[in-house]
Amino acid sequence: MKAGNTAELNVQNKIALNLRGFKDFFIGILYLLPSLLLLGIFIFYPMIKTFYLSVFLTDQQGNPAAYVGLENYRYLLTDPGFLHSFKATVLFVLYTVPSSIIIALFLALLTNEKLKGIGLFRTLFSSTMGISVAASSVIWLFLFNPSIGMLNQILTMFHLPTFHWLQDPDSAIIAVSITTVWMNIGFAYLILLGGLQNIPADLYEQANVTGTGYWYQLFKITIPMLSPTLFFISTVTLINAFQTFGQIDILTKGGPSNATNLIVYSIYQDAFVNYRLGEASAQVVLLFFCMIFITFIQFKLGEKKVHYQ
Amino acid sequence: MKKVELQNIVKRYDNQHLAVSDINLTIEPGEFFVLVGPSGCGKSTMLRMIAGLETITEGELRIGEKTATHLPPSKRDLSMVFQNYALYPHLTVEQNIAFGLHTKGLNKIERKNRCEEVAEMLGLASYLKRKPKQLSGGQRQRVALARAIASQSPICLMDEPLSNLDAKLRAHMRSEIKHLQQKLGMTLIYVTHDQVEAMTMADRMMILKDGKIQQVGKPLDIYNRPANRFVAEFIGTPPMNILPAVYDKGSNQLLIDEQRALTSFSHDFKADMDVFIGIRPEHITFASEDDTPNTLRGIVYHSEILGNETITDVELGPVKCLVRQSGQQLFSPGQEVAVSFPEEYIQFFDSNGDSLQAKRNEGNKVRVG
Amino acid sequence: MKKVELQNIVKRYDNQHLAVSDINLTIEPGEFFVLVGPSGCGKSTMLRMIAGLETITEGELRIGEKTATHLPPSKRDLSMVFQNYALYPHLTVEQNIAFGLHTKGLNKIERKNRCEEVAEMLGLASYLKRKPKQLSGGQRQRVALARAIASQSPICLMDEPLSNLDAKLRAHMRSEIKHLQQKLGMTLIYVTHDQVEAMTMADRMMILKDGKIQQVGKPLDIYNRPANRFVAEFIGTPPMNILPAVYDKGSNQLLIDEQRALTSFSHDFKADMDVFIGIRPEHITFASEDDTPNTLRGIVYHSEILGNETITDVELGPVKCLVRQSGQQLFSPGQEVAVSFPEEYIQFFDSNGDSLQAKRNEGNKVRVG
Amino acid sequence: MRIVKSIIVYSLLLVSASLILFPIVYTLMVSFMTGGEVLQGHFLPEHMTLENYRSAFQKVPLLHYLVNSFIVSLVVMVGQLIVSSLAAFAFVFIPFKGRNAMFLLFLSTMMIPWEATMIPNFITVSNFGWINTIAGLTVPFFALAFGTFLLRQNFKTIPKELDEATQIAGMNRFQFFIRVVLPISKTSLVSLGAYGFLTTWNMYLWPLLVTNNDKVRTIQIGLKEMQSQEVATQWGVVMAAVIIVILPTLILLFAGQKQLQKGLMDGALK
Amino acid sequence: GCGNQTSGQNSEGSDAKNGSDNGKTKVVFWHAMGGDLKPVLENIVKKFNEKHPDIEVDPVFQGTYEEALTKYRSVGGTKNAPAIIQTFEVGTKYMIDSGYIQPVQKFIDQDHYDINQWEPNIRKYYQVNGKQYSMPFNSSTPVLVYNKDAFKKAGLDPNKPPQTYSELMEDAKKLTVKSGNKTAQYGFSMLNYGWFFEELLAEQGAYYVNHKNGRAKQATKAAFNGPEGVKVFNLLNNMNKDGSFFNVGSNWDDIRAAFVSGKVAMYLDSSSGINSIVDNSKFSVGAGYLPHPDGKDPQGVVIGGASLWMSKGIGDKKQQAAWEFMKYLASPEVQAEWHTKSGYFAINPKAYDSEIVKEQHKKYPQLETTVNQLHDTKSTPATQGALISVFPESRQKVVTALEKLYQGGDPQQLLDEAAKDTDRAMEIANKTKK
Ligand SMILES: Nc1ncnc2c1ncn2[C@@H]1O[C@H](COP(=O)(O)OP(=O)(O)OP(=O)(O)O)[C@@H](O)[C@H]1O
Ligand SMILES: Nc1ncnc2c1ncn2[C@@H]1O[C@H](COP(=O)(O)OP(=O)(O)OP(=O)(O)O)[C@@H](O)[C@H]1O
Ligand SMILES: [Mg+2]
Ligand SMILES: [Mg+2]
Repeated sequence: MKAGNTAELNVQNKIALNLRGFKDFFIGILYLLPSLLLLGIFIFYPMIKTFYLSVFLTDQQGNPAAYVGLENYRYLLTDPGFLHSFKATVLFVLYTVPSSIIIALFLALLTNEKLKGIGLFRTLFSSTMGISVAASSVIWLFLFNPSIGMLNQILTMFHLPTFHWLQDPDSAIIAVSITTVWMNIGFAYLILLGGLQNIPADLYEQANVTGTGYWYQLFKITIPMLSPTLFFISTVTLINAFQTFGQIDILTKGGPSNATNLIVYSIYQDAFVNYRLGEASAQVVLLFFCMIFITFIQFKLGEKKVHYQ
Repeated sequence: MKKVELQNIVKRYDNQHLAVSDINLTIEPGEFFVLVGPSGCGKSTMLRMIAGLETITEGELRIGEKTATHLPPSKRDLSMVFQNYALYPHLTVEQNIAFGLHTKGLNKIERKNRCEEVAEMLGLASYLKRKPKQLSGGQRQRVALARAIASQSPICLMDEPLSNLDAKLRAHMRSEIKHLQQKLGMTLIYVTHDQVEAMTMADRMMILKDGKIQQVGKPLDIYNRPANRFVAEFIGTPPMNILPAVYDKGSNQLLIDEQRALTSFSHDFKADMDVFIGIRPEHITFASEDDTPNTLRGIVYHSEILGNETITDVELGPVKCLVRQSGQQLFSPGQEVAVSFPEEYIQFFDSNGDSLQAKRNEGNKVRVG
Repeated sequence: MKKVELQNIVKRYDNQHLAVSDINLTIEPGEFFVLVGPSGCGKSTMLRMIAGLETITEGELRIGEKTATHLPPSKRDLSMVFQNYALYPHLTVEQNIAFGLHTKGLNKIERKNRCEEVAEMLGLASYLKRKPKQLSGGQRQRVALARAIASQSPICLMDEPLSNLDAKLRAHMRSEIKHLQQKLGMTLIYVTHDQVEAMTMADRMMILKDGKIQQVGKPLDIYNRPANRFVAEFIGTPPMNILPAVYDKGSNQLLIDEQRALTSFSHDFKADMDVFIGIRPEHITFASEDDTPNTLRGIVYHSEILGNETITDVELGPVKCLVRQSGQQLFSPGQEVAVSFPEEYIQFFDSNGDSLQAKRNEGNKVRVG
Repeated sequence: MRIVKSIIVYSLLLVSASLILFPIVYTLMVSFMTGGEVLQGHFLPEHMTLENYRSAFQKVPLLHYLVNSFIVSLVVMVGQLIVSSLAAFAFVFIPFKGRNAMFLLFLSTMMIPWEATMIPNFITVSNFGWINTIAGLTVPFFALAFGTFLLRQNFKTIPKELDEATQIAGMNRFQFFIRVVLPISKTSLVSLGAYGFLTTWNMYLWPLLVTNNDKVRTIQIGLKEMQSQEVATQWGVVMAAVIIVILPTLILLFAGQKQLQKGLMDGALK
Repeated sequence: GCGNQTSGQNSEGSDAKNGSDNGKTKVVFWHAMGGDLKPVLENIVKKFNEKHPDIEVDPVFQGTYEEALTKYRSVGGTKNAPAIIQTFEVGTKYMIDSGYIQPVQKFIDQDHYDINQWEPNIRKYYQVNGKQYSMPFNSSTPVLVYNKDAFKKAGLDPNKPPQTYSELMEDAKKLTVKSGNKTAQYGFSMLNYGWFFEELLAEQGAYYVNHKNGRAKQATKAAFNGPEGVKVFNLLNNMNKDGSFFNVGSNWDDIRAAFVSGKVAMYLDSSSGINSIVDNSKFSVGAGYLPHPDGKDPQGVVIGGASLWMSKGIGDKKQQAAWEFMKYLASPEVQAEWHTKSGYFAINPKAYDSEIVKEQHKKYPQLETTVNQLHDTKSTPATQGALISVFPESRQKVVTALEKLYQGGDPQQLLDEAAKDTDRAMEIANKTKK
C-alpha cells in the first residue's frame, strides 16, 4: 500500500515537474521574445536568403539567375584565391586575438591597482574603442606611410631598419594586425577591468595573508576567477577577427597580392564590387559554419574550464 | 613564536566611523590571546589590522621585533581564518587547504600530507574533492580553519572560527586547536563570542567595547574581578545581576528599596553614594530562613530548566535578579522566596560603572582541593 | 499560522550525495521547532527544501493544507534567514530590510515604520544607511534576521541566525525572537548548533544525524531521555559520560573493570550483556566515603574552572569521565577521588547505542517548587 | 618598498599610455597642420592653426550630425540594454528546456558577417517605411547576441543566494531582475552601454544606406563627406573632424569610468 | 557657416517635398563628391535652384561610387530611386545593362541639344552604339607629374619631361638619389591602380578587351595581356629592379605624400589632383604627357571620372527637371567654375575661354598640359575606353598582378592570370544577363 502510495506520489511529482518546466519554458521564451523577434527579422531571415542565394548564379542586380546547386561551393573550395583568403584569415586571427587579449589583460592588471590618477589612465586605455574603424584606419594609414609615416621616421631615429609596411605582403598582414590590436585593446581592456574588479577582495586578502606572491595569485586566483570574462572576450574577439573588414578596406584593399584579402573582405568585394551575390553568399555560408564550428569547440572546451560563482 | 605589539592604534573607516580607538596591547610570544566583545565592537577590525588587511589610521604595530605598521600582509608570515571564510570557489577543498603552502617551502608530497593530516583532524577527509559550494556551512568553516592550520605560521589569527559548528564538534575543535597551538608554539589571536571558548582556551583575554579596551587579563581574573559593569555583565551567562542601591551612612546599609537592604559587606562607601551591587546568578542561593545576613525577600517571576540547571528570575521589589542553580528545580511564578547574597561574592560599582574593589577582591575563593 | 508536513522526504544532491533520507515530520501551526545536529547532517538542506530552494528528490511536502512539493518559493509565503546572510550588496541596510515588503501590500510609510521598528529591536538603528560591506559580521547577520522578521510571514525559517553574535546580544535576541514568534503566532523552524538556544526556545526539537531523524520531542524530554547514545552525547555540554560495562548475572553487577562496578540499578539485563552506562557530568558527585552505592574510585586527570563551575576529568581505570560541579573547586591532577553515580540519573544503552529504558524513565525528577 | 612598486607601476602606465595614445596625439597634431605640412611628413605643426576646425564645421553640418549621432547612439544603447538584459536574464535565471540550444542559436548570429545581411535588411527597412527615420537607424541593432552573451557571463557570477532570498521575499522573477540583477550588474551594463553607444556612433555604411538626407544622418557620414576619392583630401580638416568626433566619446568614456568606479564601490559582490 | 545653411535648406526642402507638393519638382541627385568638392557642387546646385523656381535639386552625398551603386541596386527601378546618380566611368556598362536608367539621348533628341559642343573625347566614352547614355560630368585624365627642382638638381631640363619609356627610365635613374644603402629619392612611381595601366595601354592604341574594347559588341575576352600590356609591365618591372621605382601601394594619398615629401621625383597622377599638389609642394611642379613606348605613335588618353545617369520610372516631370539640371551643369559658365574649383575638365571647351579659367591656367600652367593632352587624343575605340560590366573586378585583378610584379613575378604570366580571371568574371556576367 505504501509502495503504491509513493509510486503515485512520484507520478504526481513528475507531472508537477513537467508543469513547472512548461511554465519556465513559456516564461523563458517571453523574456527572449524581443530578441527572437528582432533577430528573426534582421538576422535569420537575411541568413536564410543568403543560404538560398548561395546555390544560384546571380545577375548583376543580385537576383538569382541560374540554379547551380553546390557549384559555387565547389568552385570556392578549389579556388586558390579563396583558400588563400582562408589562410590569411586564420593567420590574421592568430596574430590579433591572443595579442589583443594579453595586452588588454596586462593593462587591466596594471590599472586594477588603487593609485592616484588611475581613472585617467583607465580612460586613456579604453579610449581606442571610441575611435571608429574608419578613423583609426586612416590614422594608421598615415603612420604606415612609406615616405612620411611616423613609424618609419621613428625607426630611422633609432637607426632601425624601416619597412614598406603596407606594400610588402609579409609586413602588410602584420601592419593590419597591429592596427586591429590597437583598436581591440580599448574594449577588451574595459571588459577585463570590469571582470577584475568583480573578483571578491577577500580572496586576495586571504592569499596575501598566506604570503603567496604576485604571480601565484595571478595564476591561481585572478585567471581562474576571471575565466568567464576571459572566455567571453576571447570568443568575441575571435568572432570579430573573422569578420574584420573596415581596416582592410582602407589600409590595403586586400592587397598586396591578396596577402590581406580576408574572407569578409573577399565577400564584400564579390557582393558589392563584383556583383556576384551567389558566390558571396556561398562564402558567407562557409564562413558561418566554420565559425560555428570553432565557437562550438571553444564552448565545449571553454565552458568546462570556466568557473562561475 | 612572535610577539605582537599594538601602540596607540586607531582605526577610522572612511575617515569618519571610528572603529578602534587608542589600543595599547602586547601579546606575548606563544600566547593564546582571545578577543571578545559585543557585535560591532571592532574585533575583526583589530585582527585585520594585525594581518595588514586594513590600514592603520594612527599608531604603531610591531610584530616580532619589527615595526609592521605598513608591512604588506604577505610579509607578515601569519595565517588567518576569516569570519566569512573567504574560500576560493574555483578550487576544491584540498586545493583550498593547500593554497599557498608552497611559500612555506613544502614540496608536493609534503603539501599533500599536511593537507590530509589537517583534513583528517577536522573531519573533512571525505570532502577533499568537493568545491566549497557543495559543502554545508559548518564544513566550509572547517575548510577555512584547516587552511590556516595547515600553514603553521608562527602567528595565527582566527575570527570566530567555530561559530557554525555544533557543541560537540566545537568542543573537539577547541581541544585540537589548543593542543596544536601549544605544540607549535603559535601566537594565536582568537576572536570569539563564545564564552566557553574564551574561558577555556585563553591564556589571556581582552574585552573590547566600542573600539575601546575594557579589560585585559586572565579569564578567571576577569570573571572574578571585572573592571567595570560592562565587563561584569558581558562575561558570564546569564550575566551578573546588577542592582542599584544607595549607601545609608547612618545604618551602614546599602538600600535597594525600603524593605530590602544589604547589611553585611566589607567596603567603605561615602555617604549617600549611589552604588551598583553586582552578584552572579550562581552565587545567589535560596535561603530557607531570612535571618542570615544579606537575605532579601522576593517573588518568583519566571523559572526555567536548561537540562542540568535551573534559572529563576526573582523580583526584588523594583528590580529583578536571576538565580542559577544546578539541577532541575522549577519554581512556580508568584511563589515567595528568600535569596541570600554571600558577602564574598558581592561586587560594587560606582555610578560610572567602574569597579570599587577591583584591587581589593584578591582573596576570592579559588579552592584547589 | 500554518502547519508544515514532511512525508518520506529524501534529498540527493547531484543524484548521488544523500543529504536527507526519509524524513517524516509534522510541525504544528505556531510551533517553535528547532533542528539540531552535527555539522553537515542536513539541517540547511531540510530548511531549503521547505523553502522550495532545493528540489525534493522524493516524498511530499505540505504547507498549511496544501501540497507544496513543487510550489515555487515565492508562493509559499514564508521568510528565511540564510546561513550566509544573502544580503543585497547594492542596497543599504534599510533597503535590505524593507526588501520585498511591498509584496505584502504595505505602503511606503508602513514599510519604513516596520523597518525602523525591527532595526531598533535588533540594534541596527544607527546603521540603516550603510551598505552590507561596511558592517561587521554580527551586524550583517542581524540585518539578515531583520529582513526575515520584518516580513512577518506565517512561516519563518532561520538557519543559525545568531551564530555570529555575542552571548549577551544572543540572549536578548533569543527572547525577542521567542516573544515575536508568540505574538505573531508564526510557525518557526529554527536551525541552531547552540544548545542553550535549542533548549530554551524550542517547543519541540529534532535531532538529525547523517540526514536521518534521531529523536523528536520536547527539549527536556530529549535531555532526560535520549533515544540513543548519539543523542545522549550530542545534547548537553559537556556531553554525557558513556562507560562500557558488562552485566554479571551472578553478582547482579555491571562491571566496568575488575575493581569498579555498579551495584545499584533498577533494570533487568540479559546475562553477559554488553551495556553502556550513561550519566551526565553534573549528576556525578564527589563522595567523601566510598560505602554509598555506586561509588567508584578514580584519579583526577585534569581539572578546570569555567567561571561559575568546575569540570574535572576523572580516570576510572580504563575509562574517563567528566564531573561538573558548580563553584570554583580545582582539583590537582593525580589526586585520588571517589565519585558516585546516583541511581536515578543513570541511563543504559545497548551495544547498538539504543536506549534500554527510553520508556521506563518517566519518573525522572522534575521538581516544581 | 611601496614607493618602488608605485614607481614601477607608474612608469609602466606611462609607457603603455604613450604607446596607445601616440596615434591619437598624431591625429591631434595633424589637425593643426596645413595640407602641405601633412604631406611633407611633419610631426609637429609649424604654427598651430585652428583653420582646419573652422573649415570642418563649415563644410559639413558637423554639429547637426553630432546631435543625430548622439540621439541614434543613445536609442540603440538603451534598446540593446533592454533587449539583451532580458534575454541574458532568461539564459541565466530561468531553467527552461532547450536553453543551451537556444543560446547557441543566439551565439550563431554573432558569426554572421553583417555585410551578408545588409542588403536584405535595407529592403526590409524600406518596406517598413523606415528610410530616413530614427527607427530605421536603430531598431535593427536592438537585438544583440553579443550583448546577451556579455550580460549572461556577468549574471552568472551573481550568487544564487540572492535569487533565493528574493524568491523567499515573495517577489517574482521580473522584480528580481529589476531590483537585484540589474543594479548589481551595473558594471557590465555600463560596459555594454559604452560598447553599444560607440559602435553605433562609429557606424557608417548602414546610416548611409537608410538615410537620404541630412535630417537624420550621422557623424561618420560627415567624416566621409570630407574625404574625396580622386581629388586630394584635406587631411588636416578630416583629422580635425576626427578629433571633434572622438571628443564626445572620450568624454563619455571618462564619465562612464567614473560611474563605473562608483558602481563598483557599492555594487561589488561581497 | 554657409555649409550649415545649405544643409539646413536641403533638409527643409526635402521635408516639404515629401509632405505636400509646393509646386516644385524635386530632383534627388546622388553624388559621391566628398571633401572640397562637396561645397563646390552644392553651390552650383544652389544657384540652379535659385534660377529655377519650379525645380528643386536635392544633392545627397551617398559615399563612394561603389556605395552609391550598392544602394542604387536595391532601389533602382522603383520610385525610391534618385532622379540622377553619379557613377564612375567603369560602371558605364553596368548601368547600361541594369535596365534602371533612361539614356539622356532621348532628351538630346527632344531638345535638339547640341552635344557636339562637348569635348568629343569625353562625350564618346559615354556614347554606346551611337547613343548618349549618360551626361559626362567630372572627367579627368592621367598626367606625369614631376619635381622641377629635382630635375634641375639631377642636371635634367626641368621643362622637358620624359616622353618615351626609355626617356622615362633614364630620367628616373638619374633622379634616383641614394644615401648610404637607403634611397633618399626615387625616380618614378605609379599608383597600383588599374586605371593607370588602362591608360598606358590606350596610349599605345591597345584594347583592354576584345570586340574593340567591347564597343563593337559584347566583350567576351580580356585583351590586355597582349604585347602592349607586357610592355607596360616590363617597363615597371625594369624600373623596379634597377631601384628607381618606388612602390607606394594603392592609396592616392600615399603617392602624393611621397611626391610632396620629396621621396619620389616623378609619378602619374590624375589631372584633377594637380592643383593641390602644386599648392602643397615646396618645390615647383611640372606636368607632362603620359609616356609611350619608343617608336610608337602616342594615341592619347582615356577619360576617367564619372558621369550623371538619369533614372527610369520616376515620371516625366522629374526626368524633365533632371534634364534641365544636367543641361545647366554642362553650360560653359558652370563648367568654368567647376573646372577651376575642382580641377576636373570642363566638358564644354567653351569654358576654357572664360576669364576665370584663363586666370586659373596662368596660376596653374600644369592644368593646361592636361587639357592639351586631352585635345591631342585620337578618338578610337582604344581611347574611348573599354566597356565591360565587370570592370571593377578586372581592375582589381590587374592591381594584384602589379603587386605581384613588384614582388618579382613574371610580367606575361601575371597578365595572363589577370586576363583569365577577367574572362571568368565576364563569362558569368554574360551568362546571368537577362
Ligand atoms: N550543493 C551540494 N552538492 C553536494 N552536496 C551538498 C551540497 N550542499 C550540501 N551538500 C552536502 O549535504 C550534506 C548536508 O548539508 P547541509 O548544508 O544540509 O548541512 P547542515 O546540517 O546545514 O550543516 P552545517 O551545520 O554545517 O551548516 C553535507 O554533507 C554537505 O556536504
Ligand atoms: N568597511 C567599513 N566601513 C565602515 N565601517 C565599517 C567597515 N567595516 C566595519 N565597520 C564598522 O566598524 C565597526 C567594527 O567592525 P568589526 O567588523 O571590527 O566588528 P566586530 O567586532 O568584528 O563585530 P562582529 O562580532 O559583529 O563581527 C562596526 O561598527 C562596523 O559597522
Ligand atoms: Mg567580526
Ligand atoms: Mg547549514
